[in-house]
Amino acid sequence: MEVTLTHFLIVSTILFCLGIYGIVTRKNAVMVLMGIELILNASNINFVAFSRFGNFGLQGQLIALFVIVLAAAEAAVALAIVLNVYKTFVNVNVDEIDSLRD
Amino acid sequence: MNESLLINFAVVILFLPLLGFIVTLLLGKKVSKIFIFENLVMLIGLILSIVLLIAKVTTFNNVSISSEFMWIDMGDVPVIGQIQIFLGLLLDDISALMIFVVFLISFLVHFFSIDYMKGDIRYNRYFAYLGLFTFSMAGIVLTHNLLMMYIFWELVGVSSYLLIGFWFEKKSASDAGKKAFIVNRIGDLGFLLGLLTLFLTYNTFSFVEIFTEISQGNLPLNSEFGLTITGIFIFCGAVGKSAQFPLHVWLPDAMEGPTPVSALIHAATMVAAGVYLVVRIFGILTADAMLIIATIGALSALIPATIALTQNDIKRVLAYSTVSQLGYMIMALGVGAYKFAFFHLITHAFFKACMFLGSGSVIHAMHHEQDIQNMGGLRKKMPITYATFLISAIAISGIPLTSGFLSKDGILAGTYAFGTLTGHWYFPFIGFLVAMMTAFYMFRLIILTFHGEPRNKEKYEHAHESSFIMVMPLVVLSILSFFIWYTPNPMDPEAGWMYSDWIKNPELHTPENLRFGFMQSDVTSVITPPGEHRIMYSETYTAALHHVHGSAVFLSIAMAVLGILLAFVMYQWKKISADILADKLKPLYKFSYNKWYFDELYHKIFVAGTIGLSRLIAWFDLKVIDGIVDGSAAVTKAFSKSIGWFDDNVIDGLVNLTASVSAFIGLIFSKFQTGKVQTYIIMVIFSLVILLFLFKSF
Amino acid sequence: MNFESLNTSLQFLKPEIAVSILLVVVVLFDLIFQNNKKALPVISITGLLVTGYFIIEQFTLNGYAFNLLTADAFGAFFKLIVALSAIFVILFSISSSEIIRCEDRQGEYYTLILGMVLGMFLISSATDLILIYLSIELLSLSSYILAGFVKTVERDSEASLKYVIYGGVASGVMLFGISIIYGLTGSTNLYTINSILQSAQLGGFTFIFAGFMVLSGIGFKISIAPFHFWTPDVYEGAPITITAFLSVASKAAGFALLVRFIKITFFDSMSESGYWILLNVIDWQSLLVLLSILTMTLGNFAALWQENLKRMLAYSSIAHAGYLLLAVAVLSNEGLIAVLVYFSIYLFMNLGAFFVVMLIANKIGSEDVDDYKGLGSSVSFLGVALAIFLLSLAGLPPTAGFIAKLYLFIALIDANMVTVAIIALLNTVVAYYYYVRVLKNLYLVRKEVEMEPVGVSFGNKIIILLLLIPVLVFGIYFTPIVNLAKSSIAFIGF
Amino acid sequence: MNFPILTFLTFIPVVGMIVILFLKKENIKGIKYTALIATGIQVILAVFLMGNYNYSLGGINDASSFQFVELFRWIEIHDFPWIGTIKIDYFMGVDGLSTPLVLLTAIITFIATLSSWTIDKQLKGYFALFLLLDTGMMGVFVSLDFFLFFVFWEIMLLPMYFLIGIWGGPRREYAAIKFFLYTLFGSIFILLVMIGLYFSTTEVLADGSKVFTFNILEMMNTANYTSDGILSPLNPNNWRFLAYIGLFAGFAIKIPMFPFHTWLPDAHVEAPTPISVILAGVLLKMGIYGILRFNYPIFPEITQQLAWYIGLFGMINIIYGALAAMAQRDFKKLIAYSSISHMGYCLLGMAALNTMGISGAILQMFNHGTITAMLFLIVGVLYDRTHTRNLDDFGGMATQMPIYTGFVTVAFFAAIGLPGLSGFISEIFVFLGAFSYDTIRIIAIISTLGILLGAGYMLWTLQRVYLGTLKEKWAGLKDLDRREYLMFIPLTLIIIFLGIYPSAMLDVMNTSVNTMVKFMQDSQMFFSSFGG
Amino acid sequence: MEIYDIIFYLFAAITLLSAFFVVTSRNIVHAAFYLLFTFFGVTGIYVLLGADFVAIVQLIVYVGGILILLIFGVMITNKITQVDIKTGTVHTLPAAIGVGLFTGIVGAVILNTEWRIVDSPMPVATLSTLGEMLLTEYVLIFELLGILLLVALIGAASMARK
Repeated sequence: MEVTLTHFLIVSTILFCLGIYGIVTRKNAVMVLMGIELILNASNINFVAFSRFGNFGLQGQLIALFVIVLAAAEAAVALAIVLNVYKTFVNVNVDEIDSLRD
Repeated sequence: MNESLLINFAVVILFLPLLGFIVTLLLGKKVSKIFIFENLVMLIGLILSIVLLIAKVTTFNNVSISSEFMWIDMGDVPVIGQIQIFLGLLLDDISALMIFVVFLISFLVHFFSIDYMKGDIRYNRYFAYLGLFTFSMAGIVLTHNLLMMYIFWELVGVSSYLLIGFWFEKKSASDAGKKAFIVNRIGDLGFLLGLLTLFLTYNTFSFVEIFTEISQGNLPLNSEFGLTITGIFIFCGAVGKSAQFPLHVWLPDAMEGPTPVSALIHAATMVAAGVYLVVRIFGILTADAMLIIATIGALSALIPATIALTQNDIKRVLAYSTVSQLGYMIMALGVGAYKFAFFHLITHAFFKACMFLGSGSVIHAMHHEQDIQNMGGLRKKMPITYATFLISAIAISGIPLTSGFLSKDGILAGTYAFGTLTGHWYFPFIGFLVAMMTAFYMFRLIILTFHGEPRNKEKYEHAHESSFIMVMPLVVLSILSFFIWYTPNPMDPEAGWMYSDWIKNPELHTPENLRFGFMQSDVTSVITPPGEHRIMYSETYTAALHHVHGSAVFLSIAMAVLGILLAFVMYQWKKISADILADKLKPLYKFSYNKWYFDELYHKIFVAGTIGLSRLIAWFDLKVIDGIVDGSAAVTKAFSKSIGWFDDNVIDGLVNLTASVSAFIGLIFSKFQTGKVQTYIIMVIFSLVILLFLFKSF
Repeated sequence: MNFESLNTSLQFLKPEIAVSILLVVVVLFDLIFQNNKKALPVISITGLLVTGYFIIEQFTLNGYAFNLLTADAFGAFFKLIVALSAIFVILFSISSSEIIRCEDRQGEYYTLILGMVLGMFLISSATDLILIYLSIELLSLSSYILAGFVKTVERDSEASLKYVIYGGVASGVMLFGISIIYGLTGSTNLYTINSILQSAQLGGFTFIFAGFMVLSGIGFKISIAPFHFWTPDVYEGAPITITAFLSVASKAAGFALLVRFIKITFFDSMSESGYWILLNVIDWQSLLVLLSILTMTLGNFAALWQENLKRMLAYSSIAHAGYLLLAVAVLSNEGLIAVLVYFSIYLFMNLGAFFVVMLIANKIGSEDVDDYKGLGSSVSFLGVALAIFLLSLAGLPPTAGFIAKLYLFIALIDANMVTVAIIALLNTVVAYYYYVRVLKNLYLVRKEVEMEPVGVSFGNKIIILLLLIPVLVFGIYFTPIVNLAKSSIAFIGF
Repeated sequence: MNFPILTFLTFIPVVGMIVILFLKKENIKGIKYTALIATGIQVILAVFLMGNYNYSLGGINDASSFQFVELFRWIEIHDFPWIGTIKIDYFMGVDGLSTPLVLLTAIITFIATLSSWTIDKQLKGYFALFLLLDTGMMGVFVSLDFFLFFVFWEIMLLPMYFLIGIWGGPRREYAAIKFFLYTLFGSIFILLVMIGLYFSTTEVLADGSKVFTFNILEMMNTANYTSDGILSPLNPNNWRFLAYIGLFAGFAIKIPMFPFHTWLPDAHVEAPTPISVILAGVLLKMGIYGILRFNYPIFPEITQQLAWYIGLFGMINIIYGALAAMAQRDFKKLIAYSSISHMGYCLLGMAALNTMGISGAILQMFNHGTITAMLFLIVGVLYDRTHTRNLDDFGGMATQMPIYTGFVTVAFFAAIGLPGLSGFISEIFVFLGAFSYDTIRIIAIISTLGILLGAGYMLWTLQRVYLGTLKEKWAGLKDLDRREYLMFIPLTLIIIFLGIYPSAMLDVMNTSVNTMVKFMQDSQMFFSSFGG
Repeated sequence: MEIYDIIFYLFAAITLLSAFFVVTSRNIVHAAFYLLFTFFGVTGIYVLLGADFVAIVQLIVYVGGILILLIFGVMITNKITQVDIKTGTVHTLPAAIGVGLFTGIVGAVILNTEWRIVDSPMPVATLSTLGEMLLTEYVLIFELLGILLLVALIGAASMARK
């Protein structure tokens, strides 16, 4: 079967959904962050794939670059926050940090 | 003396008592002798009313004088046009006569009270109230329109409320005042409705204008039924004020008031207002309405009379007697014996006031003892009181030579004639029966009070004849109970000036087809001067009246004598033991003694019913209405944050449904807020799915 | 791209540039004068005032910059809101005990606030999806940190963790949506997308799907249901100054974006009676009405149960987002005016409420509604001010809040959306309950022990008055704000 | 008239409020007298207004026959998208409908101020809110622009909430919030209809352009309806009927009309005496006033349609209120329910749609205002001395406080409609009116029961509290003092004066009422062309 | 282009399988290493799509930067002495349903859309073009990213430091 755009899209879709699944189910905050990275990667695949197959020029790639940069920044910030949570709560289990609620 | 002066006299007469009231009320605290002013005012009023009466019956005989001013101007009302409400006075024969009666008795009662009320803590207040009452009564008498009649009607109710409940520290007194006012109001509702009906049709309250319209054929609500019902409605007012069945219950209770008040209000004037009202509207009554009026009157004559037979309270006996006599008058009006009814109103006023004042004198002497079983033998101690009381009793029993005979006999003859003409025989039957009962219980009263041996020695010892101030009115009133004031012929009132000249048949405005056959307008008649459309009784009626007159006289005297004899037999000579008789007829006796259980019945049905309903409504208000609202506004309760909130309020289900729903919404919304961020994300995913599903079709 | 076009583009970017420079200046100042923390807010405010000048300039300056961004009155209006609220928030921060406690990190604090401001500026005028995404991220990253700024406190850390996770997912989803739109149209520029949409019937459900994903990113920012879940938790946890800033500025920028996104991307033509006829791609009106009713109902009803005032105000801000969304849902310029009027009033009243809550919390150390019991007489001035702000939030005449709601309802009824209007009105009644509940606790409940009066410094009084006077004056004489709003709905290109 | 008397009338209390806010908390005398002076000036202005009132001008729908008119553009925004110019006028004026109520408001507020002398805590706040409330009330009665009206309408809400909530009795919070939510609930409907009407009517400006308008008078002019406005009869799918119901409900809550009445007993029971006086004396009138000012002339065709129901609710109010009053043990609650009953007469009179009925309703408003104010003062006087309101606790007060009881008697008898006192005239007019309108004749007949029931519970109360023997524990009570005389005497004089000479008030409103009835009848023609 | 396809499937498999383990593995450190493979797989896919520069950046930034950062995060937030650093999973069922549904929708959308596919030559060297775009058309974003990084730096530092 010839690899077409759809294949790439399927890969990205699965990656995206796995990412969300990870975010929702993992207890550990760092693992949740990993899930977010998966989502961003999935979108990136989309951008690059679209720009490749749709002949949209290199804009897609550029966007992917931006997103990578942003992902890095976000990861840094998020990790700093996780560390801070660890300092105050002594664990980073997302589901246990629920003192703010109704 | 001209007409405008006369009407000015009327105005002065009307407002004098008001002046007395205001001055006495305001200065009552400061000036202890201010009651003298009130008495003086009444005296002036009396003199003026005498002047007025004389002027009226001499110079201005047959002339109606009225004067009015615009009270309210509604402006140019759409559709109807100008609506203006006038107030004013009307001075005709009956009002002139009536105002004199009112002022005479009022003055005498004022005078009597000077001694009777001595030592009361609210002495001056009492006179002020008497003044207010007299003012109101004068208003009723002198008014030329129905609205003003209604206004003073209510004012009379209030002053009577104040006077009955004068000794308000006694619960029974304040109860009685309240009862009187409320029972009166029931009748007033009818009056009000009649008023409304008439105004609706004619946009005026004035008697004259309304009568004119009706005689031109414009009937209220444009139907014959409307005219009948209007008459009955207005009559309702009379039922209340004149204590007619079924609203008679207030009058006996009203005896809680000071006795002079009973004399003034509950014997002579206020209760007579009802009769006066019917007299005023007599011209527009239809045959149907009259029949109802007669029936009510008959019942009111009969029932209280039976009750009076067994009562032991001196004032209550008089009270029931009053109701009974008023029933007579009403019945008389109902059967068309207009003149006799009004005549009886006047004669009754005198002798009944005399009896009340006499009983006051007795009560005063006995230190507020009212039970006749504790009296007896007072004849010796209080000769003048006894004499006057006796004269009045004879008068009320209808023994010849008294005024009572003249008027009562006329009424009986009227019912008799009515019976012969229309076949309604129960009116004369009741009339004669009641005549006998009246004589019986009156003499029972006299015998038990004045004759025989004193049954309460101690009180008897202290009893003494009253002072001049109290005796004088008795004497005056008893003198007025003789025939001579009314007619030269003691057997025939028609021979007298009062009956023939002063009281005249009214104009009749009811359409021909709605009248009794024997009552006709004399438009075609040549006997009366032209322009006066007074009632002309048909030949048959006159004939019937003449026909029955002899037998009526005989019967009525026989009945009276029979009653008196019976009283003597039972109580004086004790041939028949009253106790044994009572025992034998126990059910009847009890029925009568307990006043036919009217009070109990009314209390059960109306008072308890109303209060029960009101409790129900209050409950409903508190629980249901409030509940529903609390619920739907919801929030009010939402702050009771407990979840077991539902249980607390299950009592009223209706409430909770709405309440819980809206409080629940909030609760559910906040339940979503678990504090777990991953749950949030799952929920977002789900809601995105749902949203996509909802909008996929687009 | 030549220098000249670069130059033209830059002149449309003056406010953004000013803020960027300010940001750098603050960083540098903090580095160099480490001990002079007091000067930081002064510098920031001065800088923001200068920025404000450029913003006002922009009201009359229209143009595209780099094809990524549009300078127009509409954007300028929201930038003004953002700048104003930033100034107020900085003023608040000076006396916030939470912020004072972190004295050594004040430099970061102001830098991050300016970072947020820059992000919001860009959001308000961005017309390119990628710029939109990135500026949202800039805003988010700064606010993640700020939400947990007082890091030693548990609720702060928790708030920032939740915020970052939730935000990360939301922006990830949005990015995925953007990628699909890119795949469908080959462009990320809204104008280009619009022209493509106009010319060809595109992708049906795919576009809806992508649109929803983008919407979820925007919805996260303006906290409309069902993307609101973070709001109460973060608002409660974050320092109150930041909560205030998020609830006003961030929401304003988000709405600017939403309106721009909808109007530019899906615009077809303008009907004669003044309504936007949108392309037949997504049924925006039903969607927005649905979401807004959900949002306001949820916000109002959930607020009924709140004990923490900050949390209650969080729900109240959700409810307000609902009202605002309803005004957007009218899809007319009239509705847009309602949005703008609403925001310009919301700015004052919401900030005011938060500020007073902050000042009281500074003194009594609590934001619990129950702790307000019987406080009325001891916080006389603050109490009255809070009362007015809350009632204005509730929409009681003659406060400005009423005018805000009035214009909303005018727009709704003119659009014949009476049923929706009634639902919204019933919602406002519910809202009264929880606002008034605070006042009830303040004044109606009598307290056993008499509190000593809580004084307010002169400076803070001035700040409160600065917020209070507009709330009262605009309630009675609202011509200026309506005129401003009217002149600010001009979109470039339409 | 150049002197803007209505503005002064309305805003003098605000001036007073500002002065009070600048006074020190401790300056009790200053605060009290400032309030008294402010309300006193109001009374003087109101009397002046009455004195200069031209009886022959109708008002209602004709701007030129309103008096003391003040009109200037308050808000004017040009080039609003698709709407064009938005304008809101500061439009005040009085006609026969509002003049009696203006006077009433001034008098009642003044007396309530006197009655407030016994308030002892947080005086400053109290009088500030009190005066604000005053402004709101006055504003409601003189506004002729719907928007302005609404603003005043809402201004009253909050001071009232606080006045009940802070200075009230034990359950004040509940009562206050209940009052607040009820009224608010009502006002949202008013708001909706206001906006709806705004979009349905246009006004022609001087330059010939047509703009939407909040001007009430322009709303009444059938020529001003737009073709597609939501509440325009020209629009076949209009919402007029619903709008009428909504508006009516909004006002009915204030009346309060069954079944929206339950806030009233609670509010009254908990409110301090002066606030009860204001509440009963003025606030309740706004409901009726609103219906007469808005529902009647703006929706004449629906009014005609629904007159029977209005009458029916009037009847329910009368009888229901009376019965509920009868069951009360709390003196104040009893009076509160009696208010409900009395306001029922207003509804009944209005339902008659004729001059007598509507005049009766307005007069009843005025009379009820004075009478009930007095009744609440009566309760207040007793409560001040005994600190209880339980009817069973009293008895024989007449012996201990005879002068007081004298005033009580006047007030009670006025309340049960005794001729010679003002209550009678209005009741009789209401009945005359209602009876004349055949649609509601039966209702009128049943409603007369209210007279009877009214006498029942009033006299029963009189008996329970004032008659009978004095309880020992009350032996030390003092009769009225000078300040209390000052509260009672003017009210008593008004009650008696209007009982004897009702024309003093009727003449003021006659022309207006006639104009209104005529206007409503005339516009039937217009509306009947749309098939009802 | 057989080989192209095979390579694609290989990378896709690596990406997805390792991603699957990332989200399911109980051992955090393991998960982190699986993530390495995922990133690597994505890099491969970029290469296949002719995005050479992006691939390299992906490798450097993700593998060299982000991943290391995450592993540090793992280490710091767990006691070092703990031999196997494990983590549980929560609400897997609702998550599975929700994400499953969502996947279904996304999948359906992806599969049912007619994407614009234009035959175009594989871009050869993208670097210079990208660079030019970055400094002309997208200079604003470039600058923005600069500030973003600065802010993130300051923020992260302020968060993380003592």
